[in-house]
Amino acid sequence: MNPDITKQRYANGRPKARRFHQAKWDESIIFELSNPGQRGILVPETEVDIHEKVGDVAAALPKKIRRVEPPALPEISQPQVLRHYMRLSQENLGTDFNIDVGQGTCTMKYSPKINDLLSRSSKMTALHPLQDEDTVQGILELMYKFEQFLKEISGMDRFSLQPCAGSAAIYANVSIMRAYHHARGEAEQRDEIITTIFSHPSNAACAKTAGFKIITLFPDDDGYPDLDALKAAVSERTAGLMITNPEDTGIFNPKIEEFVKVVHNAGGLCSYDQANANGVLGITRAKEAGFDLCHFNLHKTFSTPHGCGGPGSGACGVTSELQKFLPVPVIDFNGENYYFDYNRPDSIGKIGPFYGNSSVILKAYAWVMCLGAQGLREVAEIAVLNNNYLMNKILQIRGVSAPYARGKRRIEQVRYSWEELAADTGVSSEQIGLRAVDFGLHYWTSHHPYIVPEPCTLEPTESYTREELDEYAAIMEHVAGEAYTNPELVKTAPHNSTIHTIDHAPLDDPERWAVTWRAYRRKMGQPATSE
Amino acid sequence: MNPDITKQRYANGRPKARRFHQAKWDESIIFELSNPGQRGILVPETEVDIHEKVGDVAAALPKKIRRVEPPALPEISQPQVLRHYMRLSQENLGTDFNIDVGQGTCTMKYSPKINDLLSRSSKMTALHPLQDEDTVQGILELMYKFEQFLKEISGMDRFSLQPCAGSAAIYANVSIMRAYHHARGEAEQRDEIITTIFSHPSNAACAKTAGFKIITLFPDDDGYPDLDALKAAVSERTAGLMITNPEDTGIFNPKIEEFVKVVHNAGGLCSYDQANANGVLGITRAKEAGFDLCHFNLHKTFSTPHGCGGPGSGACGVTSELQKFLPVPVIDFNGENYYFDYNRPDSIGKIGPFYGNSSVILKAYAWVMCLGAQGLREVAEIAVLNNNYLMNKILQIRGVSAPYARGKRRIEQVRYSWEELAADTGVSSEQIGLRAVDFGLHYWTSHHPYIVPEPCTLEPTESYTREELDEYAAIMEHVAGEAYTNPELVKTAPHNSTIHTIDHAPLDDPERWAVTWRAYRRKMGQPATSE
Amino acid sequence: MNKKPLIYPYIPNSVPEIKKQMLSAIGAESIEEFYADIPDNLRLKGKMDLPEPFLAEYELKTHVETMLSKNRTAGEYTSFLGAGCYQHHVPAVCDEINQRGEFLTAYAGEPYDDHGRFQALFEYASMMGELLNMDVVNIPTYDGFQAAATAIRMASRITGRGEVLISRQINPAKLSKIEDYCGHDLELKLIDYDPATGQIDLAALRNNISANTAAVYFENPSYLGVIEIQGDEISTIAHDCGAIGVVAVNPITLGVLKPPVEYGADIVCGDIQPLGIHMQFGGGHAGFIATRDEEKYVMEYPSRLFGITPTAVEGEYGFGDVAYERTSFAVREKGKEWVGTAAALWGITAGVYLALMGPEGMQEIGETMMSRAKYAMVELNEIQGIKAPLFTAHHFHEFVVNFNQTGKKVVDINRALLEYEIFGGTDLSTQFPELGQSALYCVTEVHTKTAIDHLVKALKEVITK
Amino acid sequence: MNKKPLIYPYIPNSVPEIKKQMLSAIGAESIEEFYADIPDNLRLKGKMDLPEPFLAEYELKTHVETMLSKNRTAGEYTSFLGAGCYQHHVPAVCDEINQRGEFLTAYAGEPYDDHGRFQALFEYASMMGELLNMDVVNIPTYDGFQAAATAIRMASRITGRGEVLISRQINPAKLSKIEDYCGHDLELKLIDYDPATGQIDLAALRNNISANTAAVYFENPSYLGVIEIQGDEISTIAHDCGAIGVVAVNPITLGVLKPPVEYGADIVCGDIQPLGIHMQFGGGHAGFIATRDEEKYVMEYPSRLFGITPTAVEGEYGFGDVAYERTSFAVREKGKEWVGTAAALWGITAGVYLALMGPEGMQEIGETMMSRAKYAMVELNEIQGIKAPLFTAHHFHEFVVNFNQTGKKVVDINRALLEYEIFGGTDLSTQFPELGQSALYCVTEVHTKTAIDHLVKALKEVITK
Ligand SMILES: Cc1ncc(COP(=O)(O)O)c(C=O)c1O
Ligand SMILES: Cc1ncc(COP(=O)(O)O)c(C=O)c1O
Repeated sequence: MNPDITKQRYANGRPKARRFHQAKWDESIIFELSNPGQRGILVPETEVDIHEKVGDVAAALPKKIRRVEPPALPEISQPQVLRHYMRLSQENLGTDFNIDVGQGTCTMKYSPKINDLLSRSSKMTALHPLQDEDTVQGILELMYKFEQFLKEISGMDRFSLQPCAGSAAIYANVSIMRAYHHARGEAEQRDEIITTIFSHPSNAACAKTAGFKIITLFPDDDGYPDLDALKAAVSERTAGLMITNPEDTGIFNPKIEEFVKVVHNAGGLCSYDQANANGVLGITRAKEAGFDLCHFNLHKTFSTPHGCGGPGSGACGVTSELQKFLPVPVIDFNGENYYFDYNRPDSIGKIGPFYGNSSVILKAYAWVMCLGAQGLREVAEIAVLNNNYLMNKILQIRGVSAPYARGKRRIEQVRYSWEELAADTGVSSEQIGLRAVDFGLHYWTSHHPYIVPEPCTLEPTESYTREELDEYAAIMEHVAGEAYTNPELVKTAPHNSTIHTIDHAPLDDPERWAVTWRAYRRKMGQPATSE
Repeated sequence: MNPDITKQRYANGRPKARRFHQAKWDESIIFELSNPGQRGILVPETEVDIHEKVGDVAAALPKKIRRVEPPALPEISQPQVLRHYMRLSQENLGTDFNIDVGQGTCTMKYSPKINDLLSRSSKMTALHPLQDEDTVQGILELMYKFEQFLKEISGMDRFSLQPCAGSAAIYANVSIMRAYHHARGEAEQRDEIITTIFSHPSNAACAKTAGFKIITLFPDDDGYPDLDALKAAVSERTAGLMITNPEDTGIFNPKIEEFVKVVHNAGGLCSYDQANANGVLGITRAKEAGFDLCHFNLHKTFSTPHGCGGPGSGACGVTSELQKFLPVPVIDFNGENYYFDYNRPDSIGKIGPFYGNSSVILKAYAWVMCLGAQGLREVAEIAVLNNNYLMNKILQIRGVSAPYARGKRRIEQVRYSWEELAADTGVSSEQIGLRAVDFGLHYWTSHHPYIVPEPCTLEPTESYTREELDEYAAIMEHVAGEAYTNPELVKTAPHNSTIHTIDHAPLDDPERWAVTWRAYRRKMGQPATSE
Repeated sequence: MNKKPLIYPYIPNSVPEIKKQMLSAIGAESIEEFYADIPDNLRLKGKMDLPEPFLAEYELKTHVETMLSKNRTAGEYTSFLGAGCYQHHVPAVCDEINQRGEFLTAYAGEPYDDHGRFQALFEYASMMGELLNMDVVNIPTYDGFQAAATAIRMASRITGRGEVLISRQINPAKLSKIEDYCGHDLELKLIDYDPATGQIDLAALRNNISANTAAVYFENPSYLGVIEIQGDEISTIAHDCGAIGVVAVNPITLGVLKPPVEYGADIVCGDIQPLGIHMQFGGGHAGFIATRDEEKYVMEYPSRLFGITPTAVEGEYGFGDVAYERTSFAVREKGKEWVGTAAALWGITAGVYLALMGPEGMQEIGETMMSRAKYAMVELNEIQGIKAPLFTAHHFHEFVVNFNQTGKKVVDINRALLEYEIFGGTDLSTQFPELGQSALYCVTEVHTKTAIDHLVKALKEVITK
Repeated sequence: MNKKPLIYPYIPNSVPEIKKQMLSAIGAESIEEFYADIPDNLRLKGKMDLPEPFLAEYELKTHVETMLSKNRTAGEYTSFLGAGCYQHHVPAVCDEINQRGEFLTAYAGEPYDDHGRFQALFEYASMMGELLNMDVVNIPTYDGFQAAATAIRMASRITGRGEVLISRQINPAKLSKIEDYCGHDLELKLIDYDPATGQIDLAALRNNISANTAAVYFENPSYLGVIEIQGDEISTIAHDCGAIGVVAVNPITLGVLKPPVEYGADIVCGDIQPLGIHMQFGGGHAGFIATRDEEKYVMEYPSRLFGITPTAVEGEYGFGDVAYERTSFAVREKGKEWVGTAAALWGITAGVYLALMGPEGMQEIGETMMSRAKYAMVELNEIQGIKAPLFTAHHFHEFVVNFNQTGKKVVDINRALLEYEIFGGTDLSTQFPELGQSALYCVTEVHTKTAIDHLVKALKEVITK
């Protein structure tokens, strides 16, 4: 009789580690596929009638503006262009493929395919943003209604969907803060923004870009954001507080309301970074904590796909006091029609070309509409359940810990530390993450600076099954075990991925780095095309 | 300085063999992902109003027809269903990914993405076949016009697009032959169909299914279809000839017209299998050779994707004498409207539910419309150029030959033989093909019976670049070299694929084979769901 | 204007310089050489007469879209058409998977490079097996018509008999197909139905069955939407005569209805189009055949059957062809019928559908369809002159609506309904003259109460005009 | 009706039994425990007030599609809108690639598991580099507005200066963005244009430039469609004062127009939406910034830069972040501006577009657009009362049409054009009051002669009504 294959896949009642290999195509650089003369697509030619009427228009251009050498783009037939990119795609590990809980703070949840499908309707893709409002009532209605959702979810009074990502929303919020202080004649004086070290770096970076000085608070002895430090930091120079909560560590700041009060008392505004509000939907809101501004990442909490790093959408919301400062236009409804309101003299103006990433907003709208209030709360609850379940498993692994607020629950992510394992074995967190790649998993260590030594931030969201969480934890355990027994194996990982350990040195050396193929060929002393 | 990576990828001016590994996910069987209670999608519920009016309709069914146990389908959430299938997809090697020249007779050409896109329009997908003709004028026009194309390409007088694949078209053609003889009162008498051994097996098999006796001709001493053998075979029992040309060997039968004459003289009909007419588009046609019937595979010559084995489309065409026998309905045009003609008393009737695979036909239509007459001829010419170019390279490899019509050119495919290599090394053609998998390539040995020993049929079509053909040939050379130097390596291949050598024995053993998971679990002595 | 040689984006080596180099590598003067075997009189002289092409993708797209824009779809209108092709919601995940280039453009690779296809189709068959409660399910054939015709041939081969009894409540088009496929060597006899209940006339069945009967074939629900509840009796009659019971089912009913094997069917067949596949003007069909795991049945399948098997590596699932020697691929005309390109992609798709739906989804969709169809029947029946359903039997989601008392013809009613953007049910007046002016209506989960009420209102207006 | 607990298809562990088991594995009583840190007064009491959801995918789909059906698209109508968002043909291959789950749903993986993304974006940057004739191109930022604003900040950091001269022929919305982004610490001065030619007023430029000038910024073609031919002179003026030349270009013009570096630009920026990305109501933008490969420039980019590098295996292409320490990811507020989610998928898409188009495609599309736009100008200009183009300069595919002599307002003309299913050009009357009743028209390769003739005919009728 045959062996029972299924049984062979288990040991001690647990599934054995997945035998994985990522697709490896060893693809050439696209320029190497070029064959002079080949075409990937043909474009419409000018009609003969037109040509007869207007002649060769491009040729009539002055020489000083006419391109001389055609751009040295590759010349490739369509099947080969397609094949090249199809292969590259297989060498990429999207959330559709892996148990993507390792990008803590990134909220890698399921992006429903129906929403993508809806967003690809020509009724969405083929809309020009400057069409007459009468011809875009559908999308205006959708965006308007989505704003109403966000108002309810946050308790804020008005939103702008214009920011194209979380950081853009943070910047917009800083800009609104400045406008507010400016309107009160305090813009010069209030030049400090306070944040915490476990708030997303964009809070600090955006505020800095906007011209503010940054004060960064560190956790208190219990591992919570430090209220005393805040009290010491605020002053008449305080423009505002920009704070992520739960913090990147997964810890909810229980004194958040007092934080807000302290800043308010000092005359500052408070902006709530709710990029990943996943664990608190329907649980707690910006309003109740007293915030003046907040933002959501639709590409996190609201499920829109991350697209290798965008397009995303960062909706920013404010209280009624601040709404006049929001970017233009806002979308309003007169009981009959939806329309743009540009007539907002106090607005900070435009922050992007049109109204934000509308098709991303459509996906987020659809996501809310298929869950409703009860469903959103279920999202939150299961996200925290998953997170605490995974934490429970991870913390049983030798060499790992969850620093700060030790022994406490986490909301929807945990920043772990492999400090002990690193000390024991010499294997770093980064190496553990890369070894995980050999099992079809991965993680991103965490934001710098590594306040938590050898960090690793996991955020399982609501989208994964218990079995997937078990698998993830089992691989962590497996790799940690390897670190103790065969550290070299881990240090030289990945072994089953598309490529092997890269040489980082050239990337930081101006003589050797090459951001384009042409730069690379030049630095190699080669003509632009190879062979 | 860094090494020049590009240079390292070449040796002796030739690219080194691709370092490939196919995606390997080690996926469970979908039932193993089941978690009682989980849902992948929710369906609309009956409105309360309806429920109040009609009650529980299903419950009112008699017990003897009501399902007792719900079907033991897996219960899986949507992200996990998606992930499972996404992973499986990566474990499959479509033409979009590989240099797919190794499925000789399958015409694995580029399936343009624009055509897929067009076929996904709701204006196509959401049409019910029984709608009023007035509401489907667009698709009727397209199908009508496509028929006109085929008439011109073949010289035949009328086509049916109803057959869903090449074999279905072959069967329809046999059926038409029978109807023809029947109409002449010779149906009983004419019970033999003649074919050649290098015609596709479906010619023999379909004719057999239709109740005919099969006479198979073998090549003559020059390796061409044997005219004398045909002459010996025909008689008053001959219903017809069903012949592929160029044959599966890539050899064009130069006496094809005489073949037709011989059969005609005996009172038989001749059906031309032009499933892969790729090499002869605009070059030679069924009409000029005197054929009465022919068919095209739209999923081969006309570029529609193969879909893992369908849906395809096999259009069958006939001369005016036979057109009254075609399946119903045909599509006609009255100068104003396109309409179905069902009123065809001599028709063989229906051969499928409606009118064929309309969206496949749409893709084929679009393909012709973007090439035109000149483009179709270019397809043919480049297909044969590619084939002869590849043949030239392959035949330089040690251990391989192209039997039959030796030294002659081929049309658009070649049946090679690794006989010499097998004799030298003990490595079979099948093993060579499986070793090719380790480089991201593959081939299918050929149709049975292996008249050509250790066969391998390559058909490069017009879709591949010279470099791709070079790569394919280089890998064949490489693997042949391995067969001579390290035969074990080849015999145990694949090594870089998703799975390893399968055990064929259980598949032919009724005690052990298992075509469903439930059968497998049962034969393993297990309950239907594992662990 | 473009004087440059035309380079086709789909034909890489159409670049003149590349052609030249390739010819020279081969040692050929011109491409003509390769055609040396084609006699001159067979060569096509001149260019084919085809329309000028749209070389630019944009122009091609515009051209096709303009043509298609003349269609009015069952999404734009409200359609009550069924009769073998069904409008259901297609989950986005189904399309996501069947549009993956890996599946869409693969064909006939080996179990190694195409492991994904083998596994996905094995899983499809396995889930169908659960739905049908049977152990063997084929890789899909073209459509339900082909599945029925082959099932009948299988029965004939297994029994060695040449007569087939077919319930007359069959789609006439399907019957035509079966005649084309089996008529030359099998005798097909129709078994009548009870004009009141719509159920098979068991007496007629008993009268016609004999020791020559290879199979008794019926559909459940039938073409006319009737749920046949005498399955047990029919099977017994068949089995008592040594005949095989062949039942065709619409798989989407099986969350609610008993799988035919449970009332004695030996071969079950049907079409999986309702399971996540777009209608596509009738281009979305795929046929299944299912049996028990008995060698005498298995060996009669013409289709490919994918089986699970170990590999050289412990715990690795492998797949391959089961009993390949049955097939025409292996032994040409000595195989069972034939095998070839069929409808694998729809098999994969239906698998995705079943995996998404699960047991509860299948049950719920059946219940929703039945309730809504019942509601439609009740509402329609209240209209003066309309009888719905015509038969007293239980119905699933299709039913016959009779208009005799309205004095109007179905063809005219349907034409009038178009004004309401409604596609009325399929006209049965020529297919089943005995039913008078009747139409076959279909209601599924996509038909809301609003849609049904719209039909009812429209019909009221139409028949009183 | 459904009394069963609601299980969400997107939330696997919403099954009560699973929840229970997980809680017990953790040793928690209820999910409430995990929220222990949230003070009670911050807890939302009761349910959020959101619309009832559409739990069934079919219902959700119908709901959204019904809403969207209220839109009229630029595909249904003929649109002459441009002004920063452009209607071009999107090759099917572009969408095929950006819809691949691997690319669509990935985010921030490592160069190993996400090798494909790194390579595709490196290739994107490389092809943009060829188009722009520059060695460094960033991973796309949000849009061309952001790219321009950042380019200006980069110039300011590089020069250590605080004043920026901006050509007044800039989109006022973009100027507003630049003010929001730079206005708090940089002084922005507008440089006028010649009212006849539309070219930058070099005298005004000379008068305003100083040793405080960080950058001279202009667009080519300008917002008003004018091709600026004084690039060399402008660059010389800037460089002579130690200022940096920043030029924004529409990349689709660069098959025909000179890349700005060839007339002295130091930083080139713009938006890649025209390169294979759907308009999406303004949701398809992505910004590029390009410079020479000089450390002082490279180190000022806030964006990620992907570089090529060897791996441990000979001949294997590896990729990674170049000069990561510049970024806010690495050093928070000490980094250059910030980096985050931006528009990578559009970068990949634009790469596919450029690979498909190649040098000839880019040249031909430019020529087609110019010829057709010219034709439109000629035809429109022949209409009594219409002046097109308003400026005597060369134009690419956008141009100002002036209606002063018609006595009609653009807003009314555009409203009337809607009756003809035409979207007229963008109204400039408030943005550029000095141009009177003018509109910015755009013509691309999607505008056939027929479409342009339709516009001409419609406008003739509209202005004489
Ligand atoms: C808490 C938080 N804030 C802000 C951001 C920045 O968002 P984005 O990447 O969209 O700019 C992120 C993204 O990781 C985040 O997690
Ligand atoms: C020459 C020839 N004839 C017939 C067929 C059968 O076509 P199908 O697989 O569509 O049934 C094929 C397919 O390989 C073929 O190549």
